[in-house]
Amino acid sequence: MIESYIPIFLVIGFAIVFAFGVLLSSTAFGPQRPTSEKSSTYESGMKPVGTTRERVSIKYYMVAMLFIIFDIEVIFVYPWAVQFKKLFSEVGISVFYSMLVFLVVLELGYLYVYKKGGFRWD
Amino acid sequence: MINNAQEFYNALPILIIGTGILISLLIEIYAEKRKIFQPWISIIIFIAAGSYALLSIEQKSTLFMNMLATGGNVNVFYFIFTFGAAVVTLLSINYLKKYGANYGEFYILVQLSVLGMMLMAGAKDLIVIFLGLELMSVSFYALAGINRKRLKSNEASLKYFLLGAFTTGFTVYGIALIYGTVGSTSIDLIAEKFIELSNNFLFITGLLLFFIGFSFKIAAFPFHMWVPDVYQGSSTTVAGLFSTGGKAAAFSAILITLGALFTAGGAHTFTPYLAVLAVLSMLYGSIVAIAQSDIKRMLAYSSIAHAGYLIIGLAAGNYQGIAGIIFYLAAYTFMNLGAFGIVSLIEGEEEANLDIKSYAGLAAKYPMLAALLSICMFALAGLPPLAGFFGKYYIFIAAIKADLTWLAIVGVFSSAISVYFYLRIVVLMYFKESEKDFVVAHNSTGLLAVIISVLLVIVFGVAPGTIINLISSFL
Amino acid sequence: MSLEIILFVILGGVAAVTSVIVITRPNPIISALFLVLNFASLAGLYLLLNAQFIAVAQVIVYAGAIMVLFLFVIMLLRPGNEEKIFSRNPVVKIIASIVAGVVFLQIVYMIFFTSPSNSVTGEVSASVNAGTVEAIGRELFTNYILPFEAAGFLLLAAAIGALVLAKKKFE
Amino acid sequence: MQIPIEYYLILSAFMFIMGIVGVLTRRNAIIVFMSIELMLNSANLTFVAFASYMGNTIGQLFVFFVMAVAAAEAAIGLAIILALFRNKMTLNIDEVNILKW
Repeated sequence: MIESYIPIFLVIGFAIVFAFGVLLSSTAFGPQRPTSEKSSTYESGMKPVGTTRERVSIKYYMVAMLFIIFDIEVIFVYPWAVQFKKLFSEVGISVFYSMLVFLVVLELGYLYVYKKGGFRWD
Repeated sequence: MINNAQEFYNALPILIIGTGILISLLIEIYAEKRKIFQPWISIIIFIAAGSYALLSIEQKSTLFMNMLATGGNVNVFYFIFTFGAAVVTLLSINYLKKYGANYGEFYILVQLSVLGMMLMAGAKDLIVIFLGLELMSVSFYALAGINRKRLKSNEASLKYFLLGAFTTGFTVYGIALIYGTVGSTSIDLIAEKFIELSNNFLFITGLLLFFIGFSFKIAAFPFHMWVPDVYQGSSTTVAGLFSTGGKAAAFSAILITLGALFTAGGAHTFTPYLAVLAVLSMLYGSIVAIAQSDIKRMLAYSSIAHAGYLIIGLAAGNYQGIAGIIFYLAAYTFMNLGAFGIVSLIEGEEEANLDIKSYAGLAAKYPMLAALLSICMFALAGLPPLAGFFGKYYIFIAAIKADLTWLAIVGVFSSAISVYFYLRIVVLMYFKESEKDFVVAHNSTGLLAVIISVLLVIVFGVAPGTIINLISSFL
Repeated sequence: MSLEIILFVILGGVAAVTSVIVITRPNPIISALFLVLNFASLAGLYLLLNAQFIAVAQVIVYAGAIMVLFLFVIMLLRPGNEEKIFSRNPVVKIIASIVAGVVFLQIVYMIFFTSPSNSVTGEVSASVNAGTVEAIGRELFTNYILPFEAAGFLLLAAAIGALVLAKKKFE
Repeated sequence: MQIPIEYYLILSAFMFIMGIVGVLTRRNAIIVFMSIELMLNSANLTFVAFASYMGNTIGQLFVFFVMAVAAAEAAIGLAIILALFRNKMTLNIDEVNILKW
């Protein structure tokens, strides 16, 4: 069973090797003549000020938080879509209605968030 | 899903609330005068669902592929949740303006939490209990912090959330172990295999972890630390909902699982554990409540003590105990809501007048409020002939029948302690001079809500026999 | 040593080590990064257990969820806000770790004592079919419709609650 | 299946206890929250292990719902932390103490 995943593991392994390999090879083979100017932090030519651990105001936090919720919604739709034809012939229209109710509930939530300006940039 | 008309009628209470949430959401999105509409619509929805639940109380059935039970005591719980929430909504109409958080979402979140409670009360599968519990908790976290500008409210919701999510972890892990040993999450199947598995450590650990998760929600002793802070920090009406609806829902879920185990003959497996929990909750709650100066904190500690009395019924492990718990929960819901209601009426802007001293001399200024609060306090203290007395009476009788007389005696002792701090307020109101001068704003809806709950307390006190017979007939 | 055992040792080891790192690093950013690794190794373990769809869902959901957590850490962390664990009240915390160790040993003992592998019948072919999208979809839309709809309402409650609590300008 | 289920259970018990220790010892609200996520995920691992050793789909479905719950809690929890941070500018739960704890 697990053998059937070998291609996936190969891809993951290749990705890791490639990512690290490129980085490492550039440090290994590239010419390195560091000066104090070069190794300082690059801030568009200005003198670097302050620490790197600064609070950053992220304006889209509302969207990010709501994304978690609607991400889950999609995960629920996926098995439904895969099985819909088969279940429709066996169980009937109720398969459709149950997903309809779920989507109506969540899309009303989406509409609510939209109307209240949850996606606005402020 | 739903196959015929009868099943549809049986599912109506839960369907009404579900549809009601969507209607309220549409109103919140589109209606111009939503601030006026919103609470009344949700009150109508609650009363419709609750009344229908009472009317169809004889229709026992299981729905949704054996996921949800209806009829019998499930509908009694539906009545408790919906009418309790209706009272809370009625109280909140004017209170929220004073409190500075008059959002329409408040009412939607209350409805969502009631939906969660109803799922817990009717569940036939651990997954439904779990999702109902989470639906209720998530709404509660939001309700606790609804006054976003006030630091106290933020703090209450953070504490509630962190501890609540922590115990959710225990519940889920417990369910995982139960599932692993039984092979299913259906409560009927778990009860079937209970005898066979009662020597299996993993199974017992799973059940214990599951109950630890619920001990948190019912505010039993070692898991109580959040209670006073959350009640004090969140709005008074919402605190009333936490202490009544939340507690009743958690108990309903415990009764479902334990009740299933009773039929399988496992009634006394947890008696020692439950007895210790009951004694600690009762004594701790009653004794610490004496030292409180803030009335909401006092009510919070008294709510811990009440959780202790209710656990006695569980420890008794017989059907009288279960019937007693359901009766007590119904009575406790309305007497506690009455008390929280009066507190919310007297509370001024910026959370003034929450000190117990503010109640001194209240009877001279506002005889009506003083009389109503006294009735609630007498009922909470368990003085006859009010509902609280009969609730305790039935539970203690059940304990004596189960050879747990010592537990009943500790219970009586603890109620004697609690009489002190309940009656202290009555004495303050009637026999002390007023120290502070304040005006209680006129609030007709709030007063109406308090009167309704006090009337219900009196009704439960007048006719306890018929109600307990009704409840017992469904067991 | 089959492939399965090697993978279990690697993935399980990563999961165990990263869970320790998550709770001991003073800097929340490092904790968040190791949490990602922890969840990724769990996804690998789910694959080993023939739960293909759950593994994919784990990656999709937690990639998003952790990304958001990470965002919040960056947004809310004050410079110099890194706490030192075990510095405040070290004795209490050492006792806490000892208690945790004892509880863990107890659970290990309990697990071996009850030996659940005797009671569960390891039918590999059944478990391969149980973890597919088809099997999950079938079960979800025939027997588990009520929990499914309840999950919809749960997510609705979370959306409303998040908006009410966190939106900057709200009336 | 060559690996006995016990090893999966022990791994998940270890993660669960690490989660508990994290909640009890850490003071940063976000790290406490991460520890809670660890606990939920260890329960998920238990579910999946039992489900696949029994050839049973229900456990995997439960994991699905636990993920939904974790997402809902993440959204609401982060919103609460953010609301608190706006008023108080701290993530340390020991500094959050106007109410007696």
